[in-house]
Formats: sequence, C-alpha cells, structure tokens
Amino acid sequence: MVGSASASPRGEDTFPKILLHNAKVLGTRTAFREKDFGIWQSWTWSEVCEEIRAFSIGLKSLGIEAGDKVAIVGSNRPRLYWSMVAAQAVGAVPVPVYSDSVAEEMAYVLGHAEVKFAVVEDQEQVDKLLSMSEEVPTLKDVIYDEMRGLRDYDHTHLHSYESLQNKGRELQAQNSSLPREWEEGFAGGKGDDVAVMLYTSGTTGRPKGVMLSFDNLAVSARNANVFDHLDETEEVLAYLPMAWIGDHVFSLAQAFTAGYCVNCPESMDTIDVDRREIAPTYFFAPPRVFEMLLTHIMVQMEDAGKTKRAMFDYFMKIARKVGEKILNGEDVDAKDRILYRLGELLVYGPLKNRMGLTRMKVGYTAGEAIGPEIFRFYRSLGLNLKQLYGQTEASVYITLQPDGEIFGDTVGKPAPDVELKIADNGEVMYRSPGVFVGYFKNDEATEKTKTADGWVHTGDAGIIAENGHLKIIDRAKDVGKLNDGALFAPKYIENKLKFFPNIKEAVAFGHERDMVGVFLNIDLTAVGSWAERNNVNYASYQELAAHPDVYSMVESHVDQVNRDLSREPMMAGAQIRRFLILHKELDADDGELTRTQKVRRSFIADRYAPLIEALYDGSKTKHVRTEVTFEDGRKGAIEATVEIRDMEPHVPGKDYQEAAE
Amino acid sequence: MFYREAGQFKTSYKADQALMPILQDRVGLLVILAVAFVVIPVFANDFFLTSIMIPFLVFSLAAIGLNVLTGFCGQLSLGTGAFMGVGAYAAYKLTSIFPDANVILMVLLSGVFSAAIGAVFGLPSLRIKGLYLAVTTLAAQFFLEWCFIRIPWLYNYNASGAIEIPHREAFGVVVSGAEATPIVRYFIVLGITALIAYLMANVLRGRIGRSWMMIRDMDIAAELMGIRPLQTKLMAFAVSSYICGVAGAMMVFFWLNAAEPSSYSISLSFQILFMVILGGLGSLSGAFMGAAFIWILPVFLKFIPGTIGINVAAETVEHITFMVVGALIIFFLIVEPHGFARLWQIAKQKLRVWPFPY
Amino acid sequence: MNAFATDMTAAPDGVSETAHREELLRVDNVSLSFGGVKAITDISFDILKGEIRAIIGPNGAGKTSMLNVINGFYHPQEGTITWRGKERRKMKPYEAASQGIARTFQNVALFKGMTTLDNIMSGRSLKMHRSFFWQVIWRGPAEREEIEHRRKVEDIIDFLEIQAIRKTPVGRLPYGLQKRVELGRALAMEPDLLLLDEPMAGMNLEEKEDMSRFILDVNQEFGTTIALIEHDMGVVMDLSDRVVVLDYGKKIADGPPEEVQANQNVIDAYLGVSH
Amino acid sequence: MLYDIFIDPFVQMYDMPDFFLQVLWEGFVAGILYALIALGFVLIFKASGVFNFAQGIMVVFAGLTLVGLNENGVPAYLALALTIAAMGILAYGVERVVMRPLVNQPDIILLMATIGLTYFLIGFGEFVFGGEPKQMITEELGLPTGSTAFEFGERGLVILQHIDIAAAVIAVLMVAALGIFFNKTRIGRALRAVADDHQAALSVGISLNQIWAIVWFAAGLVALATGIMWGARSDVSFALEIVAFKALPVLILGGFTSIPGAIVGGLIIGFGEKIGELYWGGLVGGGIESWLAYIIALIFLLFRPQGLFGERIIERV
Repeated sequence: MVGSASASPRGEDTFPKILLHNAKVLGTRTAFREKDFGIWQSWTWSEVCEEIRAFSIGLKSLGIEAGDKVAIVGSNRPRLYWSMVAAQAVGAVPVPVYSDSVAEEMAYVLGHAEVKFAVVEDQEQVDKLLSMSEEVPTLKDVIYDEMRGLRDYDHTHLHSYESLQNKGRELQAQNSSLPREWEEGFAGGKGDDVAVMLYTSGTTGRPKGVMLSFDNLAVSARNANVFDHLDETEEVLAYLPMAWIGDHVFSLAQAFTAGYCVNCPESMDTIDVDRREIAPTYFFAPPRVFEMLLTHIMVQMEDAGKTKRAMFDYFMKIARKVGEKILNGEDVDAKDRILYRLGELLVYGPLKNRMGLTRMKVGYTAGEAIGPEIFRFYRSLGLNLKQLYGQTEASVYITLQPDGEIFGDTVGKPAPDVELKIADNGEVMYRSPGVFVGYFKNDEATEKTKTADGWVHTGDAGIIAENGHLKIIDRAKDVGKLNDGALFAPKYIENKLKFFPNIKEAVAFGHERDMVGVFLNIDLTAVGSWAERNNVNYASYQELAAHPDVYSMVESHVDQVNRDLSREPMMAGAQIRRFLILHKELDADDGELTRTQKVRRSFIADRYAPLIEALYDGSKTKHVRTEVTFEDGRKGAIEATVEIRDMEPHVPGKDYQEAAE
Repeated sequence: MFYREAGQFKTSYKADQALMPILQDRVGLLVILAVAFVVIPVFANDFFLTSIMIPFLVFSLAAIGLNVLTGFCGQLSLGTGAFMGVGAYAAYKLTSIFPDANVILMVLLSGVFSAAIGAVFGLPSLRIKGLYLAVTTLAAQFFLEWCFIRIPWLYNYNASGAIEIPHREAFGVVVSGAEATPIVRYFIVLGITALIAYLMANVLRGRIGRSWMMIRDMDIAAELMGIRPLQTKLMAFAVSSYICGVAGAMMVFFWLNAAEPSSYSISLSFQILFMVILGGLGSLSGAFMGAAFIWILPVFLKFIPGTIGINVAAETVEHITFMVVGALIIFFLIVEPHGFARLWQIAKQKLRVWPFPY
Repeated sequence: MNAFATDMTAAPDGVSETAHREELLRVDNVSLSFGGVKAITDISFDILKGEIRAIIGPNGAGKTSMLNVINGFYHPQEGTITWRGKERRKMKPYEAASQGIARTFQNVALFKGMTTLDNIMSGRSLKMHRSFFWQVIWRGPAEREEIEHRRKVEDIIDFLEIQAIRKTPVGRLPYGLQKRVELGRALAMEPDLLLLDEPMAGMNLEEKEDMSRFILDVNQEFGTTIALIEHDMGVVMDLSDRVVVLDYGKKIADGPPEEVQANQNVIDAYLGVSH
Repeated sequence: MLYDIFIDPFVQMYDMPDFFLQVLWEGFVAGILYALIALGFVLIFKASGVFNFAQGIMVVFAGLTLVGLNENGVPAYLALALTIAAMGILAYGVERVVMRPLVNQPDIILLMATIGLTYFLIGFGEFVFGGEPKQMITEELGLPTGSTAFEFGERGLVILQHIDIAAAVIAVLMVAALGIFFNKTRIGRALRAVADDHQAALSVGISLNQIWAIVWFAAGLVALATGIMWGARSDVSFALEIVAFKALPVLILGGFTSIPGAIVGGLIIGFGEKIGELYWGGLVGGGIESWLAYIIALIFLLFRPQGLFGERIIERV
C-alpha cells in the first residue's frame, strides 16, 4: 500500500460558496468564455455570480426543491455549467447527461435519476426529452438555452434560460433581500451533501449513477491544483462531454477551486481553431485526440516540400534524442541543446503554435493507454504531457505522473491524499477523499465496489513498481492465476508481444494451468519484408510462419518479453514457457477476432483445442486441420504441422536496476 | 514561422475587426513606422530623401488613389496622370491666390478639385464598363493635358508654360520652393501619405469600401442588394481622384519644384497603373510595394553600371532600364498576376501555418 | 404522461391556411421579350404574405426571367406588377432591394474577393447609413454601426451554421456552402420577399436536406415570404404552399403542390410533349 | 459666340470648298493610318481576346528596324525582308514568353503584359537603334514621293501627297489580303473559329499557340506597313506611340472584333478629328486633335455601348 499525505489547504466547501468567494476575491478576473457569434464572449467571476444567482432564483420560482434532480443536456456551454451551480445553490442535484447518447439510454438515465427539471441546449434536446415522457414521468419543466425552432412550442412547461434569468432578476428587483436570502439558502450546505450525479456507462449492465459530494470534488480538485501548481491564471478548453467526470472536474471543480478560466468552443467543427486562439495552459485530452493531432501533423508534413520535410525530419530526430531529457531537466550536451533551441524556433515552436499548445503548462491524457510513440512525440516537443489514472468513483484522481517522473508504461504515483493497494487477485484498490458517496438507488453495487472501510475496487489489475508508480496490466476479471499461484495477466503479456512489429496477434493461456503458453500470429508485412531482405522464399503465410528462421526470430522476441517480465516481481512467475506460431492468421471471418479486431480467447481455445493440448503435453510438433472461410465465402480446410518451442525462463528480479531507468 | 498566433483571441468585435488583428502584424507595422519616422530621417542623406523616399511616397499615394478606383471598385482608369495634374495646378492656383494660407492645407484642398473633375469623368462609368471605360479616362487624360497647355491662367501666364513653386512657409518652416530642406519635405509627404493611407484603410473596411468591392466583384448582384451603381462608382472616382490630386500636388510642391504639362502625361498614368497592378489590385500595402518596385528599381539600375565600374552612357542605361522594367513587369505578371501583395499574402500564410504547407 | 409532455404536444399554428392571407405581390399579364424573342407571355399570379411559393417548369420556361422581372432587373413590355397593393412603375433593381425584395442566384453570384463575413455584411448595405465622413474617421459612429450590424450578421452565421467558414474567402468554399452563404447574404437584407433561384442546384442529398430545413426555418422563424425556383420536385412538394408552373414562357398551372402534380398539362410539359 | 460654333464653320466650308476637300483628304489619310493600327489590334483581339497595347510600339519598332538596318548598310529590300523576319521572331517570342504563360488570366493582366511589352520594345529599339528620330527610306523602297496639285474651282488647289495615295492603296490591298486570308485559307478559317470557340479551333487541328503566333505575326506585318506609311509622312520616332492610343476610340466605334469596323471607325475618327480641329479648334486655342477622338468615341459610347458593329448585350443573372 502506498499513499501520499500532502493535503492541500481547505477553503469553502460547496461550489455555491466557492462562487461567492471567487466573486469577492477574483471578481474582475475572467471566469468563463464562450466563442459565440464570432468572438469570445467573456464573463468575470462577479458576472458569473450574478448570472448564476439570477438563474438560480428563477429556478426556485419554478418550485424546485432541495434534493430535486436537474438534468443537464448539451454541449459545453457556460450557461449549462452555471445551471449546475445554480441548481446546487438551491439544494438540487445536477445530473449531466451525455447529449449524444441514444434516446433509449438517455431515457433510462433520466428516469432512473428521477429528474424533475432539465436544462438543455436546443430544440434537438427538447424534442428528445419530449419523446421520452413515458420513461421519465417525473420531468416537470424543461429549460432551453437556444430559442431557434422552439418559438411555436407550447411554453407552459418550457422556458428559455433567458426568461428564467430575467424572472430571477425581476424578483430580485422587487425584493432586495432576495439575494441575501439566496446566499443564506446555501450557507448551511455541507461538504458531504451530494453535489452531482454522474452516470457511468459501465461495460456491462445499465449505467450507474455515481453520487459525488462537494467534499469529494472540492478536495480532489484542490489537491490536483496544488499538485500541478494551478492557479487563477490558467486557461482551459471545455470540449469534452459534460457528463464525463473528467470534464466536470477540470471545467468546474478545479476551475472553481483554482479560480481559472473555462473556455467553451464555438462548435465541434471549430475546436482546432478555438484551441489555437485560446492556447490553454492546462489541457486534457484522451489519447485519441493526441493521436489525431499527430496524424494530422504527419499527413500535412507529407504534403510539404522536400526541404521543409527534411528539416522537419532532422529536427524531430533531435527532439527524439534530447527533447525529453531537456524537459526532464537532465544533462544534455551543449551542441544538442543549441540544435534543440534552433529546432524550437523552426519546428517545435511553430508546431505547438499550430496545435494551440504553446502556453500549455500541464497536459494530461487518460482513459486508455496512449501509444508510447505518440506520448514521446509530444514530450519531445517540450510539452509537459503526463498520464493519469482515474475513475468517476474517485472524482478522477487516483494516480498522476509527477513532473519529471514520466515513464511510458506507468500511470504515475498516487495523487495527494490517495491511498493505493493491490488486492490479492491483483486488483488495484484505493481510498481517498474523492471516493464517491454511493451509487444512486443501487446499494448492492455500492457495497460490491466500496468496502466498509472506504476502499474502492477499480476493476483493473495492476502492480506497483519499486519506484512507487502504478502500472495497469489488465481488467481485473481477465487476470487469472497459474496453478502455482503466480499472477497471470494475459493481456499484459499479449501487449508486450504485440509491441514487436513482427508479431501481429498473440493469445496467452495459463489460467489454472501449470505455465504460460502462447499462440502467435506473425505480421505478414513486417516479416515478409524481412524475408525479402534475407532471401527467404515463401509462398504463403503458412509457409513463412513455419520457417525455422522466423521461429528463431520470434523466439528471440518471446525471450525479450520474458526478460521484461522477470524484472517485475509480480509478473515474473508468469513467463512464457512454450509458444507456437499459428498456421493461419486469426480472422474475424472465422470468428476468431471480434469485428473490432480483438481476440476471442475462449473461442480460440475451443477451436484450437488440439494445439492447446500440445502446448501443455510437451510435444514438439502437432499436426492440425482447421476449417476456414475464404474471402469469397467458400469453406475449406488448412492442414499443417505446427512446431512448438520451449522457452527458458529468466531469473526473477535480475537486471532490475536497468529497468528502473 | 514568426506568426505565433496561439493565445491571441478576441473578446470584442472591435478587436476582431481591427485593421491588424494579428499581434505580429501590428509589431511589423510599428517597426516600419519607426523606420520611416525615426531611422530614415536620422540616417538618410539628402539624395536618398529627395530622389528615393519622397517620390516613392508620392507615387505610393497616387497608387493608393488609383487602387481605390481600379483595385477596389473595379473601374479601369488611364487618366491618373491628368487627375494628379489637376491637383498640382489647383494647388498652384490656390497658393497663388492665397499666398499666406498654409500651403499644406492648400495641397490637401487641391484634391477637392481633382475629385470634382474625376467625378465628372466618372459619369460615363454607369453605362460603360471595362476597356471601354479606359476610353473615357483617356479622354480625360488628353483633354486635361490639353487644358494645362492651352489655359495660360492655370500657370499664371508664365513664359515657360510651366508652374514653378513659390517659396512658402508653414508653421514657421520653409516647406516649398527651392529653399525647403529635403527633411521637411520628407516629413510632410510622409505625414500626408501615412494619414491618407490610414483613412482609406478605414473607408475600405466599412460600408463604403464594401460597396465598392461589391460593384467590382459582381455589379449586378450588388445592384440587386440595394447598391446604387452610379453613386457608388462616382464616389470611387471622386475619392480616387482626390487622393491622386493630392499626390499630384505633393509631387510638384515637395519634390519637383516645377512641373510642365508633360509631367502629368499619359506615361505617368501608366507608371501609376503599373504600380497598382504589380503591387496588387485591391491592396493598400500593395500600392506601397508597387511604388517601391517601379520607382526604386530604375534608380538602382542607373547606379549598377557605375558601382561595378562599367562606363555606360546615361542614355544607354535609360534604354536598358526600360527593357528591364518591361521584362520584369511581364515576369511578375506571369509569376503572380495578383501582384506583390498576393505574394506577401502567400508568404504570410506560409509563415502562419509553418511548418505545414497549408 | 407527465405535465411537461401533455402541455407540450400542441402543434404550432396551422401553416397551410393561405386563404385569408394578405397579398404581397401580384403579377398581372406580364410579357417580356428580347428583340422579338418572347421570354414570358401573359403571365399572372400572386404571392401571399408568409407563404412559400414555388415557380417550376422545364428549362427555358422563363422562370429566371420571371424573377428578374419581379426584382426590377428586367422591365416587362406589358403587364403590371403590384407590390404591397401598389402598382409599381419601372423600378430599378436597387429600388426593389430597398423595398424588401432580396434574392439568390442560379449560378452563385457571391462577391468572390470577399470573405463569408464580408459577403453577408454586404447584405446589410441598405441598413447602414454612416456617411463618408464618419467612415473615414472610423472611431465612433462608423465603428459602432459596423459592430451593430456585425452582431446581426453573426446571428445569421449562427443560424446557417457556418461559423467555421466565417473568415474564409468565398471563392475557396465548396459549392454547397457558397449557396448557403448566398442565402445568408440575402437574409441579411431582412427581406419581406425572398427570391431563391434554384437554391439546391448541384447539391447532394444531404446538402439539399440542410438547405430545405434552412428555407423552412427562415419562413417560420422570420416570417419571410419566399418564392423559389427549383427543379427537384420532391423538394418543391415538401416545401411549397403553392406552385406556379411555367412552360415556354406561359403559365400552365397554379395551385397547391398535390393539385399541380396531378395536372395533365404539367405532366405533358415535363414529359416534353411537343407544342 | 454661338455664331462661331454653329454657323461660321459651315460658312467657311461652303466658301472654301477646296480647303474643305483638302481637310477631308487629310482626314482620310489620318483615318487610314488609324484604321491600320486598329486593324492590328483587332487581329490579336479577335484571336486571343488580348487587347494589345503594344501595337503602337510595334509600328514604331518595325519602322525603326527597317530604317536602322538600312542605315547600317543593308539594302532596302533586304532590310524589308529582315524586318519581316524580325516581326516573325517577335511574334514567336511574344507567344512563348508572354501569351502562353498568361493564358486564362483576366483581361487587365494581359493588357498590362502588353504594356510591359511596350516598355521592353521601347527600351530595346532605342538601345539598338538609338533614340533620335529617323527619316523613313521612302525612296529606297520605291514608294512614290512628291505631290500632285489638283486645281479646284476658280482659285482652289488641292494637294495630294503621292505617299498618301500609296498609303491608301496599300491599306486597301492589305485589308483585301487579310480578307482573303481569313476566308479562303485553312489557317484563316481556323483563326476565325478561334474567335468563336476555342474548342472548335482545336478540332481543326491547329494549336492555339500556333494561332497566336500567327496573328501576332500578321499584326506585326500590319504594323510594318503602318510604320512605313506613317514614317514617310513624318519621321520614325517614339512620338508615334501616342498615335497608337487613337486606336482605342477607333476600336470603340468599330467594335473590338470587326475588321470593317476598324476601317470605318478609323475613317470617322480621321475625318472628325481634322474637321474639328480646323474648323472648331481655333475657337479654343487649337490642338483639340489630341482629345477630340476620345470625346467623339465617348459620346458615341453613351448612345451605343456595343459599338457600331457589335450586337446588343443582354445582361443575364
């Protein structure tokens, strides 16, 4: 179990209170911007406070009560963020919903949450809500931001955001004590009140409503601010779904606690331009965004002139060589330093400028594993991009990579105030101030996830490396055990194998067996070109796969993986002992892969049962006959004799020093 | 590359519609202004001021004038020289009639006369378009030139038939006549040119500028959107002629000291037209670039043989200059028919998207 | 059913009732010829306030000429045009514009040298009045006026969802977007009558759907009367309240879309039965 | 005053018919020369849509080359042949260097390019042959000199320069030759096709580039003839360039694409200018010749914007 104890200073405990505080202390600083009608419409903290107050009072006039749920549906807009705080100010609980989710799913969520009010973006959402009146019988009033197309709708229970706000303002004008009353209304609010409900789209079953308290959010946010030295001067771009915990924390909790400015883009089409205009200082994006940006860069550079491309390639080489070291503050010789400076002027600076990341102080990526190449590319440009590991149930932060301690294969150290441990089955568990209150109307699930003493099951299997960094290896439910009790994480092993360009697919077996055995597919393109270079003749995949030289080559890869595994105390016991190269490529047409190209382990185990048998009975070769479906739909069979090789395991823990680098 | 626009965002329409919304452009302009107002006066010699900077600025202004008409409103004019002449003669008469008035004011006022005459010759533009309109302006050119010769009152019945600029003071400094120092002339010319260029930039970004461009780009559509063609074109003629008139007056008052009708002949019209075309139709900065090219290049060409030690007759140099300028004009038209302004625009775009090609 | 839903189901007021509507424009016995070639022969029809009126017909039927007559670009030799109850005399195009008639063109007639924003701003020309003097000074009234109109233009940009191309020179836009910008430019004039000459020509299905929605929205949101020429019969049937059919410069049918569709003359004309 | 404008000139015409005839002849000759220059414009405009401002300078350049070669000892007829060859090279060069790269550019750009060409030719001509005016080698070329005086009326006398007569004859021959060329030869027909439709011309099997070179050459020949005639009347100098601008009003009157139009227009301008100058010019101090042509064209334009032979334009949207 590891943990960190550097708790940040506490301030006001609920967002409405923080809002008042910000309006007082940071009154003239810009709190929100939205690119709308061609310019960045801006609001200072005191203006935001006024806007929220007016809307909140307007909401109250609709008869909203403490504990009511208010759905928030739409893309990132200041008004929708404000609605959340406005709802909180009257004791209601905002429930942001994925605006692009299908009506059926949205209906379930809204129905389950028993929402009484909804604040939505435009006609599209109003229509959606209208269509689900059966499933959401509690819904009373809908408030929309954009009037277009709604003019002719019956407005008995439909209100424009503006009209409600105006009503709030009128009421304030009539009764000058109203603002004070409004403030008093939430002055008694406590940090452990539920602040927001976020539905997680679990991989199985219905979405669950995660209830987070003000303390969960505010404390986590403050900790994160301290961790990355974020203050009121930051600029962030709010472009990820509002229903997602990440956006809720980055664009609301952290923004309120640090007092920084949240910028909402004009539309999804203009995000690139908007990002460039704002140049966020604190930026979060899932790996696919970074991937897309990189692809975009590469595609555009393909079209560049020869000289320019040569220059780009040259300086990217320099960056790969020394960029990360410079970023980490390591020693780099003077010549490279100068070249890197030159590169900054000619390539890195302009690239960052085009991506709008010039001012980025800290950037995070999370959600899934980011390709090491991609990750390194950004870091080598001098961008402080880091990984984090988090969950809705944790108010995001579980682990973070501290500045200067960036390792591609880990997700960092526990965030401030977070305690971390690995359960016996390899599952990562944590305990922190951010741990959620519970699942709404689902005590059973709550109990399953959260232990009585506050530890939460993440569902992910991981290991804590010697340097205190967490390494996620697999989904916990996929992780098994060898008969000798050693932890067996198939995906972890498979990913390590697939890291070699020559290996296209890998399927590892070992759960409840004596040792780990692997099926491999070679990559026809990579190995084919190797064959060409080495004058190896082959007529088919089958022939190439069975070639002794290919086997030797693959053997060396497997050996490398074993060496890696041996360095990791928790994984060392699950080294690959035997492997074979399949005589055919795994194919979605044969049902061996899913349509998204993921291996179907159990199906493969059945289909190639004789091979598995051979893998574990010690035989050197095995003759098999496999039915296949050809591209034109005909069926046929492939027969082959597959060789099986034995591997010598490495001594655990050796060369560990080397690996720590 | 040098354009690092990340983080430059606009929170008001005022900022968004500024003449130069990009910070780097503003810095660039400041540098240019600093050079023009400080560096050049401090370091330049009289020759540089008199033979290069003053005429360059005068021609730049004239090119702006013609650009308003041809580049922004799409009306071809070959009468620029004559309109400049009107300004020159008007200023000359004004200062003769009001010898004590501020001559700078008279120069600025002279444009009003050329504006009026320009508008008259713009009248046929309602019915006549394109090359046909060139005839109208040619008529203006030859008719006005004829007037400069045949109406002795215009040149105060001088025996030479030329106008000679008298000694005039403004704000206690000699500004015209032989005794006026180059530096004073330079500042006046620079001041007027910069001011008018700025004011025109204002006009061009607003309703009136837009209405000119509407006429230029698609006159029928413009009309169907409520633009009155005649009014709009006449205004372009008037504004254009005003600017040309002022430039013409500056040309004789602060540069040549004396002028004959032939100073404002058709070849001057062509010269200005070249500046506009090579600089770039529809671009104010192009007017400056075109003027620099057409004026400064020949000056340099004249000095090349001397500096590399070849002794060539002045005449021959003149001939070669003609050839080179002619060839370069064709060359640049082929390379970029939209002129230097477009070249700069392309370069700037490249710098903005650097290292990407687009 | 919850309270919110029950109260919401009331439909917008009936759009289809055109009978009691006020007449905006009428064309009576108009004939137009060019040097002896008859383009339009004795055509009469009316356009009611708030309706979408389609003018259809085979190529060369005189549809565009009809629009040109309406907005004063052509002057018919015979017949009268009554605009808002007043018979109008020869009218110049810019006068028609100032009286609230705007249009788009069959072959996009945008101002190629300008950006999307400037093109739409150009539609505001008639509503802007600051004199040359103020324009020159810029700071103050001229700038304020410009900003005031920029706001209106931004509303249109928002309405047509063309934020991403706001500052792109229109020449670089794909055809479908150019058409949209052109519509925006016409909308900027805040017209009472909007003439659309084949607003969907050359568009793919998706673009057509977008455009149809915009046209309907314009009609409903701003109450703008629309007269449109269109070849896509599906679009015409979906959008228009009434249809007038021209063939060889003559009117051969006039009425609600379903009725016109069933009309034998119309079917003949479209099948190319010779005259 | 009104008398001076509206009555007196006509009285004079009636009183001195010989002088009037002489004026008419002068106008006729000037008109022929305008027409020849305009013809050069029309040839090029018809085939390529280019308004060739350099036509005027080509006249000078051709004359200058001819005289210059002769001055340097080349026999007159050889010089003539060499000059023709020079015009051919010029045409080819213009096609390669100017026309081909600028194809499909807007009119004004092409116009500018021909003005650039003008500058170049001025510089080049002066560079090679010097800038001072030269005498045309009329006699060496076997063209008639001298003049014949016809008695007219009682004491009237009309003097006709022989060279003018020759000019008129040559002009007529030239127009006839061009007419035959356009109507009877394959290339000529192709040229006409180009004027109507570029695609059609391609189908005849002649490339546009060839056609352009040919028309520029033809225009060069017309320029040469013009240069000889004009040079014989005054002298060969770059002052002639200004005369070339007169082609513009001529073209306005006659239309940009009509050869007969060029002739008629040239004559109208020629007559109008001379009569105007001699009968009305005095009233305003003389010299109105320099602008009268434009005013005539302008007035004409206001009433008939499409020119004498042009078709009425119907604007479409």
